[in-house]
Amino acid sequence: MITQFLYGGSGILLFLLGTWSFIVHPPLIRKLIAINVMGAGVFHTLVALAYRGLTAPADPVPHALVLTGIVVAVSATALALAFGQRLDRDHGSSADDD
Amino acid sequence: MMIDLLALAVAFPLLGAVVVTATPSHARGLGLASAVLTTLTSLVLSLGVWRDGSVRSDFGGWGAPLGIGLQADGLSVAMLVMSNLVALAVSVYAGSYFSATARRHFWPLWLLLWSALNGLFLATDLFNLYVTLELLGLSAAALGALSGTRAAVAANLRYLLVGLLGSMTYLMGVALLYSRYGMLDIGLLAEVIEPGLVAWTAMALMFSGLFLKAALFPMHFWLPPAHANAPAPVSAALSALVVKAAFYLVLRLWLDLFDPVLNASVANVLGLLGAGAVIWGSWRALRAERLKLLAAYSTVAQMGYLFIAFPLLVATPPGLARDNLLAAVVLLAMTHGFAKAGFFLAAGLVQKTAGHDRINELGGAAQALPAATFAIGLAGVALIGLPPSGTFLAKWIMIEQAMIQGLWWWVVVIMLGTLLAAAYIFRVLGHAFNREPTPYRFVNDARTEIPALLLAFISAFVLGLIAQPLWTLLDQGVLG
Amino acid sequence: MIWLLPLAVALPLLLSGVAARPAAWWTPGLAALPALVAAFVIPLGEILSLPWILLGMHLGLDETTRLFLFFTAFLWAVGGITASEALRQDPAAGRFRVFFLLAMSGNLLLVVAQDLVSFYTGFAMMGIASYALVIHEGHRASLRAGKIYLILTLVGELALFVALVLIASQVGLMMPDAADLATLPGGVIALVILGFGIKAGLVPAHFWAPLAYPAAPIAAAAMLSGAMSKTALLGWLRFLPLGDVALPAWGTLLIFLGLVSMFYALTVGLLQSNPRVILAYSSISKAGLFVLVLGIILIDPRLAPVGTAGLVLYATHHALVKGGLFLGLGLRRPDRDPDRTQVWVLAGLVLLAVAMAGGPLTSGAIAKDALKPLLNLTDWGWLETAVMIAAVLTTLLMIRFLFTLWSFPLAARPGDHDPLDPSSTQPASLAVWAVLVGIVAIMPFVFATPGAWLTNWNILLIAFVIAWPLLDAARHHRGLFRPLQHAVPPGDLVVPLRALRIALVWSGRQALRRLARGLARPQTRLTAWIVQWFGPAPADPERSLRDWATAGLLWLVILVALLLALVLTVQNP
Amino acid sequence: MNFDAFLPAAIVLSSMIPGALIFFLKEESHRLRTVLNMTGALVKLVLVIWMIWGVYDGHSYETRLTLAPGIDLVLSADALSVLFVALSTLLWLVTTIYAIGYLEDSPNRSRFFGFFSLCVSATVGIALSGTLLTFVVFYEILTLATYPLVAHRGTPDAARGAKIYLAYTMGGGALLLVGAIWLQALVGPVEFTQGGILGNAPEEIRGTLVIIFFVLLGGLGVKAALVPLHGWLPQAMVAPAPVSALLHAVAVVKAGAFGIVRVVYDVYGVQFAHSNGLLFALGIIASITIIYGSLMALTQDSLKKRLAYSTVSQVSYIALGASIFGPIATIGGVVHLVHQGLMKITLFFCAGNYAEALGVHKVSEMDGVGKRMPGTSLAFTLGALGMIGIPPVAGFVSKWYLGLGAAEAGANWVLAVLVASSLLNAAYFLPILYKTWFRPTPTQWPAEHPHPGRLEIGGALLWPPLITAALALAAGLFAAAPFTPLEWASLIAEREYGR
Repeated sequence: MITQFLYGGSGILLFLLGTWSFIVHPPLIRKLIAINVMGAGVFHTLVALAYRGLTAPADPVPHALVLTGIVVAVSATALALAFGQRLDRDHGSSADDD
Repeated sequence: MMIDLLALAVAFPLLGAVVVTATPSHARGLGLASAVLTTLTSLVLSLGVWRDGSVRSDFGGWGAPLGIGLQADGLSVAMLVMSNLVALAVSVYAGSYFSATARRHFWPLWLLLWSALNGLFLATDLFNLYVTLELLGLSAAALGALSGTRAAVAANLRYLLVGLLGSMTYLMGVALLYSRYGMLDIGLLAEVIEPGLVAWTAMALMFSGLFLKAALFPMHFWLPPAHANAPAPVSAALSALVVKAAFYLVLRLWLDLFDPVLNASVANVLGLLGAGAVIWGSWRALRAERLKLLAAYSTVAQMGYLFIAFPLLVATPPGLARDNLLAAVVLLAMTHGFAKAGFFLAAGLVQKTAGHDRINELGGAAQALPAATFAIGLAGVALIGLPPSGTFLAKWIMIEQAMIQGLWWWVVVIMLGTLLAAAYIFRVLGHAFNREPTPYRFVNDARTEIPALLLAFISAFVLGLIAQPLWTLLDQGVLG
Repeated sequence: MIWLLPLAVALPLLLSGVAARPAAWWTPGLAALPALVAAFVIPLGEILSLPWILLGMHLGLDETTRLFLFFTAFLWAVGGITASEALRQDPAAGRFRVFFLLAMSGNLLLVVAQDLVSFYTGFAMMGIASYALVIHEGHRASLRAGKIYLILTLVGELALFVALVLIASQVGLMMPDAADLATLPGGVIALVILGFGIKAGLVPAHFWAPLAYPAAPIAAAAMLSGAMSKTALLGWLRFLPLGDVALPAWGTLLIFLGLVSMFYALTVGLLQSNPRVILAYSSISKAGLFVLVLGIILIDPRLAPVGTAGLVLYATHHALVKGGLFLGLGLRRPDRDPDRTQVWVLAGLVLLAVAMAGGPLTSGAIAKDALKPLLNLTDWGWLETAVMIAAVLTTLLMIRFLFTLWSFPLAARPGDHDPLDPSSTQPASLAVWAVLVGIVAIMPFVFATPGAWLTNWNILLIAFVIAWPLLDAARHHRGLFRPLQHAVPPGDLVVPLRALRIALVWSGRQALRRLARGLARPQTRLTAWIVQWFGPAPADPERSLRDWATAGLLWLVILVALLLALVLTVQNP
Repeated sequence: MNFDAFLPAAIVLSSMIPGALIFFLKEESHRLRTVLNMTGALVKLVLVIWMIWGVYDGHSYETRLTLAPGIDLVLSADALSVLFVALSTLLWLVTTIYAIGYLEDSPNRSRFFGFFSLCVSATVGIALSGTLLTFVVFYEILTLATYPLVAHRGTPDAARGAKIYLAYTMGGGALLLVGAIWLQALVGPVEFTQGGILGNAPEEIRGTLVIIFFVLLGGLGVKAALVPLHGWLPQAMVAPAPVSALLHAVAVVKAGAFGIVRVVYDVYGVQFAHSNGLLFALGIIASITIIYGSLMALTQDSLKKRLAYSTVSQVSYIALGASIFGPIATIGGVVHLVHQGLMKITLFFCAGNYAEALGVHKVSEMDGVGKRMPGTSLAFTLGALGMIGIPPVAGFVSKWYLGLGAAEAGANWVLAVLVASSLLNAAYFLPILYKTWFRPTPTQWPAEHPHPGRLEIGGALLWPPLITAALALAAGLFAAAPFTPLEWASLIAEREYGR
């Protein structure tokens, strides 16, 4: 049980950390990483929710969710990186200088 | 039969996207074909719901209580019809708008977005909603950057990041709810949910994530550059549909899920933000230098009106008045969808002809394109909320409710926004009256001008005068 | 037969539509004929209703208006023939004919009208159309006269409008009788006196007349002084509560007004050298006489039947004589081309002048006789004396008039265009004028018993006794009266009024301008504000909002606010 | 399908459909456009005559479109609406002919005539509105349809004038909207009912109702050009002459005045308005407007501006009539709605003719125009005399009834207002007439466009003012005949006062 809480709690912590980092750090790459950290936090929490004790099989639903979520997060990251690259190629800097 | 339709409404565009990606040389024809098919499917589906009530279908063996299913009720169908008609018009318009190379990228992304949109309106469980939301955001950002200019890419990168932040927050909220109740289907959750820290936190997380996506003031900062720099048909879809999807979700959760949890204070927070959006967005639109920027800020303002409805909804006791109010909100969202899409499409034509969209120098282009200018005018009527547009009817009902409830400050905000809207719309239209040579004919390029004109016409004349079916439709699901 | 009445009114109106064409030069001469016939053949007391016209038109004749219709139609016929003939060479004659006919139609309408609205319509049409007659010649003097005439006419018409509205609100749209009028507030009486007083030329609203009569073409002047100014008397007879109640206050006021008018006009008239101006002042003094008599009737209502009849007779006499005098003036030709007709013209003028002075065996004598019973008010013994003095002065004025026939140049302003071509002969005009003089001459024998023929012969004698030495002196010492000649300019009161008017207009305009400017200021400011809205955009104020840190912080604040809103309110329901 | 239920809608659509079609016409399809215009105008005329007959017989016509539960768009015909409909239809027909002649060979005619038709549809809609909501709807559409007409010329002046026009009317529209909704929130859907619907409103909401009255008055007063909301009107003079004519005689100012009459009689009810002092306040505002407009007209040299301020003054006669308690003043006010329309449209047609044929825009340039353009000047003279109130032109009848009504109500100060206004009217119109007829013709006009042919100007420009002037004369001369504006106004007053 404690493990579950630890796991879930650290997930939430990760989420908050990611949020903080996303907001305060301007460079694109750091924001991307922050987003992924947030995602990892959510997924951690979900995975922790799936735990039903050692005997019972884990709840499959959160697992499915996490898998889908990871796919989505990866594609989003890819798209963001592509954008960053475009900006970089145009201007030689990926900084968000709007 | 109905089951198939629900799936088909999502599957057709998805399938189309795949096919179009595979055969880029026939992108336009195939894309248009799937657009027509999708729209037809949605219309038939809507007709069914209008006549026989809401339908639901479950997929992949995950029936209730886990629930991965699709459901069409009045509210979702209303949004579905609006979205699909707008999307169809945008498709026709885009068919001749884009160059051959841009077409290759446009159609797959566009159909993907459409599929996500239909999925979002029809999904019944929180996680599917997350997936469609995310998919919507991704495809929208990619489409927005299609023009490839630096400004567009930068703006859409920001949009993408904001969208990600929003969906992550939303997902966290979903996770919290699942942790407490172990289910995801909205209908089932609504039966068990009760006020408490978990529900509250989940609600705060989910709503604030959606606010980001709905560009609610002051989280609208990403919207004007992203919408203003996208290609015209994309701007139309973004402004008319994508932000509307986020609002739809807020409304849906508000009505169907969090009803036992929420209270007047939350509604007031929403209303306050909405009021800020109305005033600030209108004001910024008034001072905008470029036509599309003006339209984008106008979207910010119009989203504000939708959120002002929440405090009114909470204050109104259930009954005919509340039903009217709810219908008014939906009508407002629909009208804005048509109007803003028409506006953007027409603005795109003007921009193409003039080579720029600086409002103060638009005279000649406006004069040369009577149909486009007319579309802007008609859409403007709906944006301002002048009769006989749907906006007028909706505002009338909202103001009346506000008066009855004694919440006159919302009336002040709405009227102020209306006047500001009149000012910024007529600031544009004023340039159409100049001493340039008279255009030869009214319509110059039917394939782009007619969709714009039709959308604007529907927003200004059809929705307000023939609003009765909406009430019938909403009786199938949302209205008490 | 009664249908002659609408025809009499409509014919000049319809003819005015075509009168502008040169080929229609004859229209003014014929237009009044149905009216003239109507005056003789229409049975009294019958009323023709034309419910569709105006607010329901009612036409008819009674004892009073039959005579009025007679002399009005007759004068217009004579004047019309004169005008047709005299103005044939005038390039602007078409315009003159149109307005002449309009004024004629209005005048006839108001005489035969039996309801208030028709009466007012005729009165207004007549007044406005006459403006064009006054300024016809287009000189500075006639323009000035026309302007003053028009302003006063409008004031008069509006006063009458209010009076009629007040009357109508009490007694309905038909002509009221004295009993109806007796209950009206005093304001109505004041408005009626003012409204018609301007038309009659009652002092102090008289000053348009000495300006307009010399300025207008002869035929127009004859109509103004002969026919139109009598409408005022008709109005008073109709709208003052005569014979029902005694209103001593109003009566005294009217008597006072009448005396002032008579003596003021006669005195100023004697100092004039233009025969037309002299005739104008004579008319003003007669208006004074009318008002005086009306005042007497108001004091003693029992006198009403006698007084009304006397006034009507007097009006008939005065209209014909005054019209004849003016028209005769128009027939005068320069002495350098003596001709037999001129002798007859002079003779006619002398006859008319004597009649005007009330000489024995003239219409003047019987008219005075008809009014005599009224002047014997017990309390007002001196009144008869005052009227007698006025009669002497009138006679002197007529002598002065005859004198100026020789002394005053025919073309009033040397070098001016004179519409009456001095060399042309006007046989038709001369003929109808002769008829007019003839009617005046036989009037005493038709309308009165021989006892009245010699009334006031003594007054004529007194006047001659006074005049003879004066004339003699003037003949021997030509410069004797010259200082008096220009002592009072025609239109007397106009001079001080002009200064007042200029001052008023100037200050009014200043005030208006200031008002406009004051009111325009907030509007300009508002406009400027609006224009500024539409102006160029300022620097982007959203830059800082787009900054990630700010935006993120705001977002967090809202998230927390949502949460707090939920937590706090639920715990304190 | 029941035709009675369709007739009001048909009357509105008979100009709206041709208008919508005209937008799509090519610029040079002149003939087709004319055919569409005239067909619409004539069809409307026939329908309106039909309706007049029916309403006189006591028929009721009502088109009802339910927008939402409890929110109906209602077009219906009563005596008052028929009066206004007939006026707009007739004058639209005349103005269309005039506009076709006036805009010959000028640019953007399809746009112009399209909006022109919409403008009339909106006016007719206002006239036929059976509920306050419907009224608001058409009131706003009117704003929309007239804005392009004011801005039509496209000059910077026109743009400025149109902006100011829009700012005023939008503000007014917003006030009206708020007032209407407020009222509806308080008492439920507001249907125009003879005698008013607030007669037995509970005592405790009377104060609010009074406030709402002034909110509504503020909204309507903008279009009716009540001082101090009149500022747009002289600015809107930049529009082409037929537009000014229509704006001043029929469409915009009349819509406002008509609305005031509606609100006073058919919403509040004259009894209620009287007993709560609303009538008196309205009367004061109207009187100030009458005097102020006349004073301002005196100071204008531009002919059209002088006419514009004259409109400010004259339209308030309608409000004045509504503000005096009693059927006779009501007749005066309502009949002036028609009479002022006929006279003012004549004056604007004539002003347009002077500008078109001679380039004469200013009063100071009008010396001797009567000789050069006798027909136009004759019409102008009749219109001006009517405005002053000289019988037998129609304006006199209005003034007579206003005066009589005031006298019956014991409001003698109104008589003073009428007299002052008439004097001022004379002061600014008679000098024009004097110049027109009695001044010598100058050797050269500012910008003469000689017209080939026998007439002084094209027939399409000459006949409309002559016709309207003749109608104005006839309306006065035969005021008491059946089916005249006066008789119809009496019918209205009879029904409003329930006798």
